[in-house]
Amino acid sequence: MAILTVLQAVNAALKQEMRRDDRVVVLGEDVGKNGGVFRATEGLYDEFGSDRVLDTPLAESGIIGTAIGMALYGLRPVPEIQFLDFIYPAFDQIVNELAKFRYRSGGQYPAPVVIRSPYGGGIRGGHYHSQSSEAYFAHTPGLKVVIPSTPYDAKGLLASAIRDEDPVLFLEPKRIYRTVKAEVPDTEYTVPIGVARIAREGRSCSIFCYGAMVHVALEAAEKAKEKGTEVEVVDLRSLVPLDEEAVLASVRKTGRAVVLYEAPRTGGFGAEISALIAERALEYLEAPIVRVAGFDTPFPYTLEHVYMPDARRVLAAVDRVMNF
Amino acid sequence: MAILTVLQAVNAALKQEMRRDDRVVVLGEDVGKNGGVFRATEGLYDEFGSDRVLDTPLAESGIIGTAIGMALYGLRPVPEIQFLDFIYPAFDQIVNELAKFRYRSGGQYPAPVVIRSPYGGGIRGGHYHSQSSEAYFAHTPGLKVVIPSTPYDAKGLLASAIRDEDPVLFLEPKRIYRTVKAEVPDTEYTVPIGVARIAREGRSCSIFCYGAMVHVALEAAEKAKEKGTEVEVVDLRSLVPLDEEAVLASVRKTGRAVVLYEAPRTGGFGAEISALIAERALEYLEAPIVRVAGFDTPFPYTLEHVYMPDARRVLAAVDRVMNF
Amino acid sequence: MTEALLQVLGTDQTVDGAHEPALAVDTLVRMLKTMILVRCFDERALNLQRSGRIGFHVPSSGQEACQVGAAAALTPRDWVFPSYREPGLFLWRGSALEALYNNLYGNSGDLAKGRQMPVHYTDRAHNVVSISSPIATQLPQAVGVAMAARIRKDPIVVLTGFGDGSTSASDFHVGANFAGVYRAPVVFLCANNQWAISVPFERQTASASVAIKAQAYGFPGVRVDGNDVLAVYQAVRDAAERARRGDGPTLVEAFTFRMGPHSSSDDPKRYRPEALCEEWKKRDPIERFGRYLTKKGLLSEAEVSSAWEAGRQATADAARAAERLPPPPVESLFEDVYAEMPPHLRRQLDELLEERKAGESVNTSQAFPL
Amino acid sequence: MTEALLQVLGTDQTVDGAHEPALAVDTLVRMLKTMILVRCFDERALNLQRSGRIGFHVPSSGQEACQVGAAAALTPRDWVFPSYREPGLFLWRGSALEALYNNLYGNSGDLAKGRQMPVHYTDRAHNVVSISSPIATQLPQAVGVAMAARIRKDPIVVLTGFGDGSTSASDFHVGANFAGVYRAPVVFLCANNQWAISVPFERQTASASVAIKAQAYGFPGVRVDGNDVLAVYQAVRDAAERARRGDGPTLVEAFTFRMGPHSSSDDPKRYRPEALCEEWKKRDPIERFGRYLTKKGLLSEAEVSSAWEAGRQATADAARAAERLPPPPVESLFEDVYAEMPPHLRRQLDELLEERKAGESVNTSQAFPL
Ligand SMILES: Cc1ncc(C[n+]2csc(CCOP(=O)(O)OP(=O)(O)O)c2C)c(N)n1
Ligand SMILES: Cc1ncc(C[n+]2csc(CCOP(=O)(O)OP(=O)(O)O)c2C)c(N)n1
Ligand SMILES: [Mg+2]
Ligand SMILES: [Mg+2]
Repeated sequence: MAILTVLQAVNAALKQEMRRDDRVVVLGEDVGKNGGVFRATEGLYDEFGSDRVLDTPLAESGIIGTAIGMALYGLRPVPEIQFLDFIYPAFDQIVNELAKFRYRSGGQYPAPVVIRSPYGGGIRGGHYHSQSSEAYFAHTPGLKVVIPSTPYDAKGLLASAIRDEDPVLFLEPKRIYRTVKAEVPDTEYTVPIGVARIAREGRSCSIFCYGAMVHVALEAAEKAKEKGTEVEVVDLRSLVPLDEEAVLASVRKTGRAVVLYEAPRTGGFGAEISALIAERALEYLEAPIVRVAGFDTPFPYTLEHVYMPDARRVLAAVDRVMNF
Repeated sequence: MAILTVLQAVNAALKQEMRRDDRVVVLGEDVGKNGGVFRATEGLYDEFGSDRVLDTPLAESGIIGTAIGMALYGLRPVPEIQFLDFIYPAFDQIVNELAKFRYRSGGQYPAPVVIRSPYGGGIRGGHYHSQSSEAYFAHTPGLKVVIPSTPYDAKGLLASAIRDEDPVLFLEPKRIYRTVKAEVPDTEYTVPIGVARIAREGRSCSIFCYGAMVHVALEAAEKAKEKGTEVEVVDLRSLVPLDEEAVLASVRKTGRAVVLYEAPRTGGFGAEISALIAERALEYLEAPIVRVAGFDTPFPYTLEHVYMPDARRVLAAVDRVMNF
Repeated sequence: MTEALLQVLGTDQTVDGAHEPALAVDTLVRMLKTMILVRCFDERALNLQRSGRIGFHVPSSGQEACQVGAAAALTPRDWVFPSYREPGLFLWRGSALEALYNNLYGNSGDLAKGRQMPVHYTDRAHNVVSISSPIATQLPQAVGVAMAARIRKDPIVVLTGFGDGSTSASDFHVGANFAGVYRAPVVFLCANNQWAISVPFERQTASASVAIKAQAYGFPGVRVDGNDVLAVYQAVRDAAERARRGDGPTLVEAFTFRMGPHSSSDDPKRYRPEALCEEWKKRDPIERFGRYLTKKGLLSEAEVSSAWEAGRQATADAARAAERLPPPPVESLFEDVYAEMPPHLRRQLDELLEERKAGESVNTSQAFPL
Repeated sequence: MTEALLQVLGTDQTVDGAHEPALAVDTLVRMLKTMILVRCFDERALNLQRSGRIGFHVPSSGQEACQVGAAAALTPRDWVFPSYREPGLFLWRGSALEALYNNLYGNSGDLAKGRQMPVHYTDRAHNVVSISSPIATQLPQAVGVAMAARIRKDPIVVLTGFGDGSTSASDFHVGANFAGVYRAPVVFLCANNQWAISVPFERQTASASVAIKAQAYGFPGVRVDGNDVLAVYQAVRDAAERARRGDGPTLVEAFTFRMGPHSSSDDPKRYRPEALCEEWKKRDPIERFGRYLTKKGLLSEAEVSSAWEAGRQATADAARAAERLPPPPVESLFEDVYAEMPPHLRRQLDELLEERKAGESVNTSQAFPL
C-alpha cells in the first residue's frame, strides 16, 4: 500500500490496465510526451510507446470519433478530454454516436470507450476550466457516468470502467486531484460500477453527493455533529447506473434529504435524486428535500468560492431539513 | 382570424417580425429557396431576399457561430436547426459561447439569437429525427428555452423570442406541426416568456407538461373526467425561465402531481419539476410525484408508439396519484 | 485549379484503354448485375414508400457506379462506413436483399431490430458499419478503425462514403486531418451529386472541387466521373493500394448526380432545373456500363434484359418476405442499450409489461414528413 | 508545396525594399513602442503570476510582431476577435494597460467583472470581442460579424487571430468554409508558433503549411515571417484591402515561435529542445524591428532604451493600480446572465445574501494548475 493522490491513483489504474490488456490505448491532447496537462498519463508514453499512447491533433470530435472506431475494431481506447469544458465539440460523437452504437446496430457494434476528463471548480479556472456538466451525459441513454471521490475509488472504478463492455464517461474532480490522499493497494482490484458508498453513516439526515462535493459534505457532517445531528453522507460514485436502492434506503432511514452538487442548480443531476425520492420514498420524508448547488449562472472566476457550495451552505441546508 | 397549424403560425411569426424589424435575418440548411424541409420558412426568401434569408453550408456550428457574430453586430438572427437531433455539432457554440457571451463580457456583448428547431417524436423518425433534448439546454444558464403547444402560442411566443434581448432556444414540437390547428389573430401580438398556461383547470390532480405532451395530457384528462377526476393541465410553455409560482400554485391546490415529458426519464426536465415541488410544496403533497416519460433508451423506430407516453400511460399515473 | 476528371468510359461510348482496369469477366458482369439490383431495390423501395407500406426511403438511383465501383475495389476483410445513399456497398459485399428490406420495414428480422429509420442498414458479418443520420460522423470513426488496424498490424483498408454537402461538416475536417497525421489506411469517397438536399455545391463551398480539399490535409485528392463505374473502381483501387502499402489516405471525388429526390419527402422541382435531370439521364451509369459490356461482347442484350428481370423478381420476393415478418417484440426496446440491462431499465421494462396487461398502445404516428 | 515566406526585414538585417510598406514615421515608432509595451506587459504579468499575485498568465513574448503588425493594418471601425495570446491587439487599438491588468486580477474594475480567467480580455469600446478559452470558436463568429456588416453595407473588415493547433479544430473549417461561400470580409490570422502546448505542427496536421489550407475554401492563403512586423503588416493590409473591396477572405499564416511556456502552468522543457529557443532568440521581433528603425535613423538607441524604460514604468504603475481595486461585489455574480434578472436568479441571490449575514465563504481555491 502506498499513499496516493487521486491523480496518482488514476495514473496507477491506467498503467495497471495497459499492462494487463494490450487492447487498451490512451489518446488525447498532450497525453504523450507531456504526460497530460495534469500529468495523469505521466510515464505511459515511455512505457507503452506511440502506438498505444497517442498525442492527437486539437479536435475533440476527432479524439472521440477515432476512439469509437478503435473500439469498434476491438481495442479499448481511453481518450482524455483535457477539461470537461472542452468536450462539447465532441458532443455529437458522444451522444449521437458513442451512446447509441450498440443499440442502433442491434447489438452488432458495441463501442466500449472510456472517456476520462477532469471536471469541476475550485481551481480558479473560471468559465472554461471549471464546469460540471455531468447532467448532460447522465441524461443520455447508452452512457455510463462514473465519478470517484477518493484515491481508492479512482483506481478501482477506472479499472472497472476500462473492463466494462459499455461506454463510460469517467469524470475526475480536479479540485481534489492533489489534495485528497489515501492508501491505495498496489495490487489489482476493481470497484463495481453502479454501487454507491456510504461515506459516513448517520441517522438524522442524508446528504447525497459525488465527486469533490463528498468532501464538502463530510466537512459539514463533522460540524453538524457538534450540534448533535448525525448526517449520513452517500457518495453516489456512479450517476448512471444509479444505485437507486442505496438512495432510497438512506432516506427511508433518516427521513431527511439534502442533495448536493456543484453544477448549476436547474436541471442538475441532483434534481433526479429529488425526483427519485419524491416518487418512491415520499412517505418517509419528514421535511422538504433541499438542494445545495451551484447558482444558475456561468461559472465565475474571482467569486468562485461564493459560487461553489461549501460546508457552511451545506450546514445551513442540514439545519433547514432538521428544523422543518 | 384564420385557422392556422402550428407550422403556419411559426411561419406567420417569422414574416411578421421580419417585416417589423429589418434586423431580423433567417439562416439555416434549406431555409431559402426550399422554404425549409418542413416549410416553416416558406415564402421568406421570395419576400426578403438572399441577404435576409440565407441558405447555409451543412455545418451547424457554422450556422450558430455566424448567427452569434451577426447578433454581436446588431442583427437579430433566427437560425434554424433542421432537426434538434442535429444540433450537437453546434453544442459548443451554444453552451460555451452563445449562452455565456453577455456574462463573460461583463454585459458588453449580448448575443440575442433565436434558435428554432423542430423536436420530439411521433413522426416515425427513429433515433435521429425524434429526440427531445431540451434538458441539456435548460441546464445551461444564459439560455432561455421556450416550447409552444398551440398555434396561438407558437406565433406569440416566437414573436416574443425574436424581440427578446437574450438567446432563446425555441423548440417546435413537430408531431403537432400539422395536426393541431386553431384560430390565430392576423394582427401582431406577443405571448410573454416565463408564464405558464393553465391548459385545463381541475382540482383533483395536476399534470405538468409542455410541447406535444400537452395534448396527450388533455386527452388523459378528458378520460379521467369520466371517472370523476378533475385533472389540471399546466402547460409550462417556457422551461427557462420557469414559471415556478404557477407550478407551486397548482400543486398547492390539487395536492397531487404527475410530471409528463417525452424525453428519456433519467435527468429529464421533469425531474426539475419534481425537485421544485419536493423542495417548496412538499407539505401539500398527498401522494408521491409520478413521472411519465420516455424510457431510458435511444429513441426507437418501429416501437415509437410504445416508447412515447400516451394518454393510457398518463391515465395510469393519474390513477396512481389519486389512489395513493 | 480544378483537378482533371478521370474517365474510362466516355459518355460518347469511347473507352480510355490506358485506364481500363484488367478485371475478370465474372467480376465485370457481377458489377453490372449489382448495379441493376441496386436500381431495382431502389425503385421498389420508393414504390413501397409511395404506397404507404414503408415509412421512408432515400433513393440512390443514378449513383450506382459510385457504390459498386468502390465496393468492387475492396477485399472482404476491409471495412466500410457507408452513408445513407449507398445500399450497393452492402449488396456487393454480400448482405442479403431481404436484410435491407427488413430494415426498411423495421421488422423483427431487421439486424438493427427495428430501431433505426429505413435506409440505416448495418451488417457486422460483412464489416459494414451501422449507418448514422448525422452527417459525416462516420469519417473520424472510419479513421479510428484504420488506426486500430495499423496498431494491430492488420493489412486492411477502410472506406467511407459521404456526399458533397458532408464536406462542410466539421467531422469531414477532423476525420481527414487525423487521417493525414496518422497516415491511416482510409479511402474517403465523396459522391459529389452537386446538391445537399436543396443547396447546390457552389453554396456549399467556394473551393474549386472536393478533391482539392485533400491538400489541406497533406494527402492526394482525385476526381473521377462518378457515373463511370470503371473510373470509380480504378481510383478506389489505387487509393486502397496506396493505403495498404502504408502511404496513407486518399480523397476520391466521384462527380455524379442523383436522378431522384433527396428522399421520399423531398421535391427537387423546388430547387433543381428539370432540364438538368434529362441531361443526366443520358449519362446513366448502368446504361453506360451495360453498353460497354455488350459492345465488348461480354454480355448479350438478352442477358442484360434478364438481369433486369432477375433484379425485379429478387427485390419483389425479398420485399414480400420482409413484409410478412412481425414487428420486433416490446422487450427488444430495452435490449442493447447496455451489454447487460441495468436495474433502472429492468424496472422500466417490468412496469411497461405490467401496464400492457391493461391494454396496448395504439400506433398514432404520422408518416415521416421529410 | 510550401508557399514562399514573405519577409521584409531579413534576419541578416537586409531589407526587401519592394515590399517595404510606406508607413509614416509616427506609425513605425508607435509600432515599436507597442511591441515593447506588450513585452513589458507580458514579463510583468508572468512575474505577478510567479509571485502569486495573479492566478494565471499566457505569455506572448516572441509573437509581438504578429499582434502589432496585424493591428496596425486595420482601422478603428474594424472588428477584432483575438485569441488568448494577443494582448497587442488590444493595446494598439487603445485599451488601457490598466484594463488588461484589471482582468488579470479579476477585480471590480475588470470590464468582464472578474468572471473570466486572466488573459480573457474584452473591450467593446474598441471593437475587440470577448476572448473565449475554447479553441477556434471565434472564427465562425468573426465571419458572422463580417456577414452582418456586408448585409448592413458597412465597409468594415473583421480580423480573427488563432494558433496553428487551432487549425485542427472543427470551427476553423466551418468558419473558413462559410467565409469562402459568403465572400465575407474576414482576415484569418494564424500565428503558427509551431506548437500547440506540447504537440508539434507535424503531429497537428500533415499539410505542408497552414496557408495551403485556404485552397480548401477557395480563397488565398499567404505565409509571412511572423517575427517581421512589416511583413505581417503588409500581408494583413493586403488581405484587409481585398476584403474591403468585396473580394472575400484571406488566410494569413505568420510563422513564429513563442519564446516562453504555453502558459504559467506549462514547462516547455518537457517537449521542446532548449537549443531551439536560443536560435529563435536571435530572431526576436522587437530587436529586429528596433535595429531597422535605428539603422534608418528614425529612432536613436537612446530613444529605444527609454521606450523600454517607459514600458516597464507604465506596466508597473498599471499593475499596482489594478492590485488596489477590490474584488467585484457578490451581486455581480447574478448580473448579465440575462438582460433582466429572472425570478429564479433573484431568489438565489436573495438566499445567498441572507446566508451571508451568518458569515462569508472562505476562499479555499487552489492555484490554477495548467
Ligand atoms: C448534422 C446533420 N445536419 C443536417 C442533416 C439533415 N440532412 C440530411 S441529408 C442532408 C444533405 C446531405 O448532402 P450530401 O452530403 O451532399 O449528401 P447527399 O444527400 O447529396 O447524398 C442534410 C442537410 C443531417 N442528417 N445531419
Ligand atoms: C476545444 C479546446 N480544446 C482544448 C483546449 C486546451 N488548449 C488550450 S490552448 C491549446 C493549444 C492551442 O494551440 P495553438 O492553437 O497552436 O495556439 P498557441 O497556444 O500555440 O498560441 C489547447 C489544447 C482548449 N482551450 N479548447
Ligand atoms: Mg450531395
Ligand atoms: Mg501554436
